[in-house]
Amino acid sequence: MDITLADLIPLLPLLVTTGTAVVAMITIGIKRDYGLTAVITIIGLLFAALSAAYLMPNTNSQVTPLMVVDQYSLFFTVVTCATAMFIAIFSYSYLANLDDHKEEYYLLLVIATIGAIVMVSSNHFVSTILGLETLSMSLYGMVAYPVHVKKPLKFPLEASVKYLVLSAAASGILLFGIALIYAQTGTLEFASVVNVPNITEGLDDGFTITALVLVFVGIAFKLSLAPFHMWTPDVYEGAPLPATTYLATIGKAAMFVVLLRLIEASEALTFNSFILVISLVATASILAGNLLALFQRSLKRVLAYSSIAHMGYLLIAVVASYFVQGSISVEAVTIYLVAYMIMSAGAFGVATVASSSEQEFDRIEDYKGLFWRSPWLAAVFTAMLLSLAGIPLTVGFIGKFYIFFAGVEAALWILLAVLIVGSGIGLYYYLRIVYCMLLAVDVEQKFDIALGRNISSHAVLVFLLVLLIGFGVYPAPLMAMIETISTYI
Amino acid sequence: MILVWLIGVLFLGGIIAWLSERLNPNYPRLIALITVLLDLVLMLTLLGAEPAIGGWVAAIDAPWIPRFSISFYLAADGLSVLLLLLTAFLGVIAIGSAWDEIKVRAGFFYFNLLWTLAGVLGVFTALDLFLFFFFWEVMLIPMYFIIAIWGHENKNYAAMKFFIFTQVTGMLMLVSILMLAYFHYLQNGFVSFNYHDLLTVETRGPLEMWIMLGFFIAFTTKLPSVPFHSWLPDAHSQAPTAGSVILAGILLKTGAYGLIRFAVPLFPEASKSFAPFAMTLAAISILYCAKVAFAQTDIKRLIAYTSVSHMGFVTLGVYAWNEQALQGAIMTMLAHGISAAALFMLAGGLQHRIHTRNMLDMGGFWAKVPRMAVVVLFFSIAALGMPGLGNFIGEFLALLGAFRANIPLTVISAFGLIFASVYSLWVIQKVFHGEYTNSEFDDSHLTDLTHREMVYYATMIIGLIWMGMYPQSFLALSQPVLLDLISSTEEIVNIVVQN
Amino acid sequence: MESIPVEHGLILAAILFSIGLIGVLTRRNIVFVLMSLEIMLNAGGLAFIVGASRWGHAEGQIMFLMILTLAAAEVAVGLGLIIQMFRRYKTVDINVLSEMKG
Amino acid sequence: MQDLIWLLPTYPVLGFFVLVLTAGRLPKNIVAIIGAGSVGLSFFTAVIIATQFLSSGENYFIKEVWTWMAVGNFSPGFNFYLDGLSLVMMLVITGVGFLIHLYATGYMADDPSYSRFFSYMNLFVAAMLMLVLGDNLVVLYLGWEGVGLCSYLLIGFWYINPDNGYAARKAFVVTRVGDTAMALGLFLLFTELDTLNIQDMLYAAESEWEVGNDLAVAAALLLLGGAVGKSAQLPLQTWLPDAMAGPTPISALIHAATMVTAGVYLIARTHILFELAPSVQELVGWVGLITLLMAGFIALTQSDIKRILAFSTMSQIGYMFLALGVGAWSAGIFHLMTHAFFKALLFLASGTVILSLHHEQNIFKMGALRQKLPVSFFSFLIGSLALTAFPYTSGYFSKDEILIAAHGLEGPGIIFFYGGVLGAFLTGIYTFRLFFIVFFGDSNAAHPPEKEYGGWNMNGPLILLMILSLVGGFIAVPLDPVFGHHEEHHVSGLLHGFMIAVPLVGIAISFLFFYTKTFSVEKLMSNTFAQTLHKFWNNGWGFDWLYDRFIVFPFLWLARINRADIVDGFYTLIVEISRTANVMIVKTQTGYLRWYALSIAAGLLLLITIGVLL
Repeated sequence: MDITLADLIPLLPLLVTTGTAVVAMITIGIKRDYGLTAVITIIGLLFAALSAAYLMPNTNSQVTPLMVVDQYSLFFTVVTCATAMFIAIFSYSYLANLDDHKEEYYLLLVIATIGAIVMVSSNHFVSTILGLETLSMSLYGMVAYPVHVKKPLKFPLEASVKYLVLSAAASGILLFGIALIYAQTGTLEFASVVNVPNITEGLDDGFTITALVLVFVGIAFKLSLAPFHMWTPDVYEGAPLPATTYLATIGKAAMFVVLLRLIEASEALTFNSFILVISLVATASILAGNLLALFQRSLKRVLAYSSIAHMGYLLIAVVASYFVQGSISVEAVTIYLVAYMIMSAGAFGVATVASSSEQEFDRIEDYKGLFWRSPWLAAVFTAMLLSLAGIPLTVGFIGKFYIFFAGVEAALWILLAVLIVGSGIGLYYYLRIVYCMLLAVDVEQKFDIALGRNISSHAVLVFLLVLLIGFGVYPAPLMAMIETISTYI
Repeated sequence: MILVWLIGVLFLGGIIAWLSERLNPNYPRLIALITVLLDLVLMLTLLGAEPAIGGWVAAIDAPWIPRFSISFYLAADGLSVLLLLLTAFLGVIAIGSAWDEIKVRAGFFYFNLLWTLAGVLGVFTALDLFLFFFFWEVMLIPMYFIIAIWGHENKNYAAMKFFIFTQVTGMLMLVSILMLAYFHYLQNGFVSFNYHDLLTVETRGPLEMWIMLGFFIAFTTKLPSVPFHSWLPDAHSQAPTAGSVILAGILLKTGAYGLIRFAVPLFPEASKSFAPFAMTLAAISILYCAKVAFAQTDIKRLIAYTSVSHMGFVTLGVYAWNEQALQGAIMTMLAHGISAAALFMLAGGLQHRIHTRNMLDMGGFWAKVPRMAVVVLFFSIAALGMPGLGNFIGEFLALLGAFRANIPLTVISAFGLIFASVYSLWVIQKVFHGEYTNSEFDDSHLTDLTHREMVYYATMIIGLIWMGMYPQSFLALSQPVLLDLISSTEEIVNIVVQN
Repeated sequence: MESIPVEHGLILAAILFSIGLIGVLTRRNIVFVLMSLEIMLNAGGLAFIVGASRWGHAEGQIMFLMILTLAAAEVAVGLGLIIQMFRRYKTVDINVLSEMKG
Repeated sequence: MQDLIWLLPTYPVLGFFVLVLTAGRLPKNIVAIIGAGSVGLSFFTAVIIATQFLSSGENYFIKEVWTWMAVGNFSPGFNFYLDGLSLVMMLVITGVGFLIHLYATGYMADDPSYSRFFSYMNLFVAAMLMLVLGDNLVVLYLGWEGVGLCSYLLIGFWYINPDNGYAARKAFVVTRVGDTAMALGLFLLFTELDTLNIQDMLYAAESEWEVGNDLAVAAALLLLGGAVGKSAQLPLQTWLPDAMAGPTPISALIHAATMVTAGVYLIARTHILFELAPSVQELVGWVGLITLLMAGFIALTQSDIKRILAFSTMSQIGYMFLALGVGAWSAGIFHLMTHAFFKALLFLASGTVILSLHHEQNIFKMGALRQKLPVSFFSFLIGSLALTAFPYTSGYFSKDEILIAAHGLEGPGIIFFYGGVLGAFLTGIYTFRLFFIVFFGDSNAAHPPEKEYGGWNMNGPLILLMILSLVGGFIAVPLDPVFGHHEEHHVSGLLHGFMIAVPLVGIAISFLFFYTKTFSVEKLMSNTFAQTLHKFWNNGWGFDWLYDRFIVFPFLWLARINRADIVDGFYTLIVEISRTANVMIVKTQTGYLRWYALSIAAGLLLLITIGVLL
């Protein structure tokens, strides 16, 4: 089949992003200019997001077997590009004083975004792998980016190596699993794996399940689900904050969209044992994540652990999707992903605004008395943390509400119990941070948040806060949109 | 519409109070006071309002989240109005108690105070269970801040404990609410969180018990009742005075309100079969916590435990579920709201003056602060159920009604009256009787109640005497509501009995 | 013509895969670790070939080519990092990279 | 004019509020006028109302003021019910109350918190009036608890001394036990009879329950519980002696004349209920008998002048219970009235003695006060004679009626009779033991009095009470309409003579022991048995010891061991569990890449096995 011009229109966001990468590269080639590169990136991503948003209402086409550009994928394209843009903005002030070539960082960021876009709109293993690897490759780079600055930080290197090795291993597992599925079904598209035609003896259900588990493990690693989560805190801690943010938001969301599409398409949940596997992983993630975070003193690691738990919560909705009629669980996943992206972007954002490539403020004590030093920043941070804890008035609660609802409809009592216990534990470490910010101010100002230095970052924070509270108090529009797009899964 | 105003005014007032701090550190408390008084005035208009069908004096129902047909549905009937008035009244009192005590970051303090009150008003008026849960959680956060910022030596622990207890049990309730909504979906084809819709949901069998328990645990944690009470002593002893006043006076009542409005009417038969256990818990709370209270040396902890003990009468009354018992429960809520608030203010006042809560260091204060002594004496004997004061009406009616429902448990609970006298008089003895010695603390600030303080206490004293001598003016408000509730639940139970 | 049964090919691939995985687990020299990763990836590739031969598609083979490029890319980045690591620690023992924990 | 009956409690209440709100800022004489005056006014009103009521010839009169609360069919009102019984009580309370107030204006003259004292006193009178005038049991309960409260406040009036505080709390808590029983009785009555209005309730009881009905028995028992608590009868009698810690006028008013007789009033008021439960009524008799003997024996051994009087009060109330037990309702109330006179007299007189001796209460530190304190002497003489039922004193008539009625009852009646006689014998001994030791012999006073304490305001009441104690027996109480007219029992002249003689013998004995010293107490006390007995009686038959061991100490122990609230421990445990879980799981984050890889591989294998095998 050949690609017509008409097919290119749905790919507009992807093309715009790619274009941005090219343009950025050329400008760098012509003249190194940090500001310019940043601006190009940001504008490019903005256009990508806008174009996606523009296409969204009336686009639903399968562009080549590899990519499906429906409202769902476009929605996540918007979310991805927007988040990437925000991260780019955060990065600007963060990297400003890096004594090394700063421009390529934005290249990596854009390319990673390309990968993410491909992933969210892939319903074919090839595109999945392409997107995933594009994403991962550039993330290796982003994680290791400040690796050879004059004042060497050892951590980026360690983080990057760990991430690279383990992630490559995971890709290997994923690929092997895909290969088995392919051998079983004879197609690389996301297709049903149950009662496949002309099954040969030996390649029975057990074989299929093995294949599915392999694929699932590969994905679970990227989502840092227990017991494949151990890399997460180290990589989060070692990576520069913007990279961490990227990893925590887009990296997770894109992967989860793939998982969702795959599970829905492959009807994998018809195997009870597979449901059991997912439930176990969910339980393990929720408990492990929350317990690990309890007394953690590094902010990044806390958020890393909490992300493990949150991915566990999401899996509950995935499991539920098999039992409930209607798209409630898909909506649950979607809205929770959006909520999660908003709040973790916000939480990391605050840290990013406070920190810079020379010195990151990662210890929770660094934020002692923030409420009285910088009420605004503290307010944002608190809102984000409460949202992560799932307290009303925030979008985080709406997400949790959906997951509860899906769980109840599917009657997954045990998983719900785990969810409650987990959230209960979770409250402790989120409040620990909040309380730390409430403490009386120490004499010397730990760090200054010069509003002037990064007004744009603050603007982003405002925007995120508005989204957080807005969708928390009046979620109807968001829900309506997600209800419609979820029908495409 | 007025209900929206009631809540909105508080939210706005809170924000204004916060901002006004920049202009002048004394503005916040003024603004807060004005706001709450304004609310109180608005409420008084509710008293005049002509009740509509079902006895709702005011209601507003606006679509909010169509996806789950969740609506912004507030409504108030006699029961709600009583509690609204209590809330506003104690709100004023609380602001008064904080007037001099809160010096640092007053703006943020009054912001939290007003938002807590707003949340409570929401809880007392929300008739959409999602909205109810929403407010239920919303009122916790500012309370958390109040304890965590302006609390005493062990505030972090206390605030954390308070928050986690109420949150976790709150999630249980959320699950129950969702199950109800889902049942409604199965039976009527659409999800609904509307109170009246959910009343019609038929949840039979063991599941009903489980759903009911979700509500029960959430409410009895807030109430609180044994065995979910242990957050309360810490929260109370650590919270600033105003915080304790709000907690003891109002927040605990939301639990009781929840039992009356939701837990029992939504699950009549489950509650019927569960009543013996609930009443047993109540009896245990009454006696056990009275005993523990007697053992305390920290005066605020002591009062906190007595609160648990007194709220036991509420649980007892609610699950006896007849008119006398329910009226008793409500009167107890109101009267205890005032008396406990007053006692916490007095304890806070003492702590403010001598910087200790340890009763072992006190003694012979009568000679030093006679006015305070008399006031404490009054509220103590009110708390131990002296006829002629509000608490007596409540506890007497509660027991009277409970006696019809379950004689043995009522008899056991009645011993609470004896225990109450034991610990109340013990406090008087320890703190005010005996020879005055100030060896343990510096008494340079141990001055008698100021005139402003006397005004607060006077109003509360009058309130209690009014409740005690002419409770009719309160009973009349709640009576129609209770009669409706009772009759409707009985109908359902009878239908079940027939099938 | 008589073709090799699918299972055999897959078993072979599985064995290769296991070897690779074990390699990753056991070797401390990071270079060897990278090589083991290669083996894992190639095992996947082999499995694809087998699948392709079963269905007589080209897709599997395309997939294999893609895996090759992918592996190359991985190694490229990996080696870059190894160089950095060797500069800093003067060793290729992977256990030196264990400063972040807890 | 009868409609103004609500004024009776109103005056003292107003007095109370005025005194409280002025908080001791008024000069003492104003306080005295308000305090005593308010009660005087009610007495005045009471007298007018009484005359009108008696002249009207009505059997009862109801004044409805307002409905207290109306919850379903439960609607007690603040209504006043006046009949012969409440009339007598009302007059006794206001009359004797007024005299005691008057006396107190002198007695408390140099106390710093003068107005606090009178505010409490006024509140007490008001509460007591509500108790006797209320037409339903809830209002009665209001008064009942109110007097208890005032008793608490006044016993602990001198709060500086912790012992007084302890005594006050003991009094309150012990009576509260009884009150709780009574409250339960109220619940039972309402649940069964759907009303707590006394007359309706009694009527319903009569019509619904046949004699001996279990519910009737239960209800009567519960009410009896309340009665024994308030009236310091077995087994809740232990608080009364300690209650003497209060100022002496209090002992006279609350712990002799009025409050402690509330139990008698309650039973008399609900006598129909007790008639429906004969077993309980007999029990009342037994309680009375045992208490009066026990208290008598204890009184023999006491050395504190007020404690002796306290125990004699206990035993006199025992007589009243005995009367109720044998169904001689009016006799019981009659004795209540006379007792109010002479016991108030004795207490007030002892008050004068104590003050004159600078707060000396031990009778062995007194003696030879005959000339020094003439008024007290005569008061004591007359009071003691009345107390020992010396012929034609007030006590004589009332006690006579009781004993004769007891004799008339078949079954236990005869025991009651001889028990009562024995009690009278003891009364003779201990009363005059006190009398002789205090007023005769030679003075053992640390600092003997120069002159008798008190002016007209203290002596006036004494004199009036002397007269009442003498002639009070001739007052005809209008109780027949209330209790129905009982046929007069008669006993043979011989027996009657015996009844009269026994107390006199008692007097004679104490005369020989303590006046002429013909017999010596020392000799009597020489043997160990007598000493142990003495010790045993002196400690009130060891009841306090018993209650401490089996109720108080266990409670304190329980409270102490669980100060930290074990329930909280459970939650602490949860915290500890998650803490350890955290410590353990954090160990897995070793930071070693190969370990991480291993975890992935292991997880992979695990999941595959689970997936394939399950």
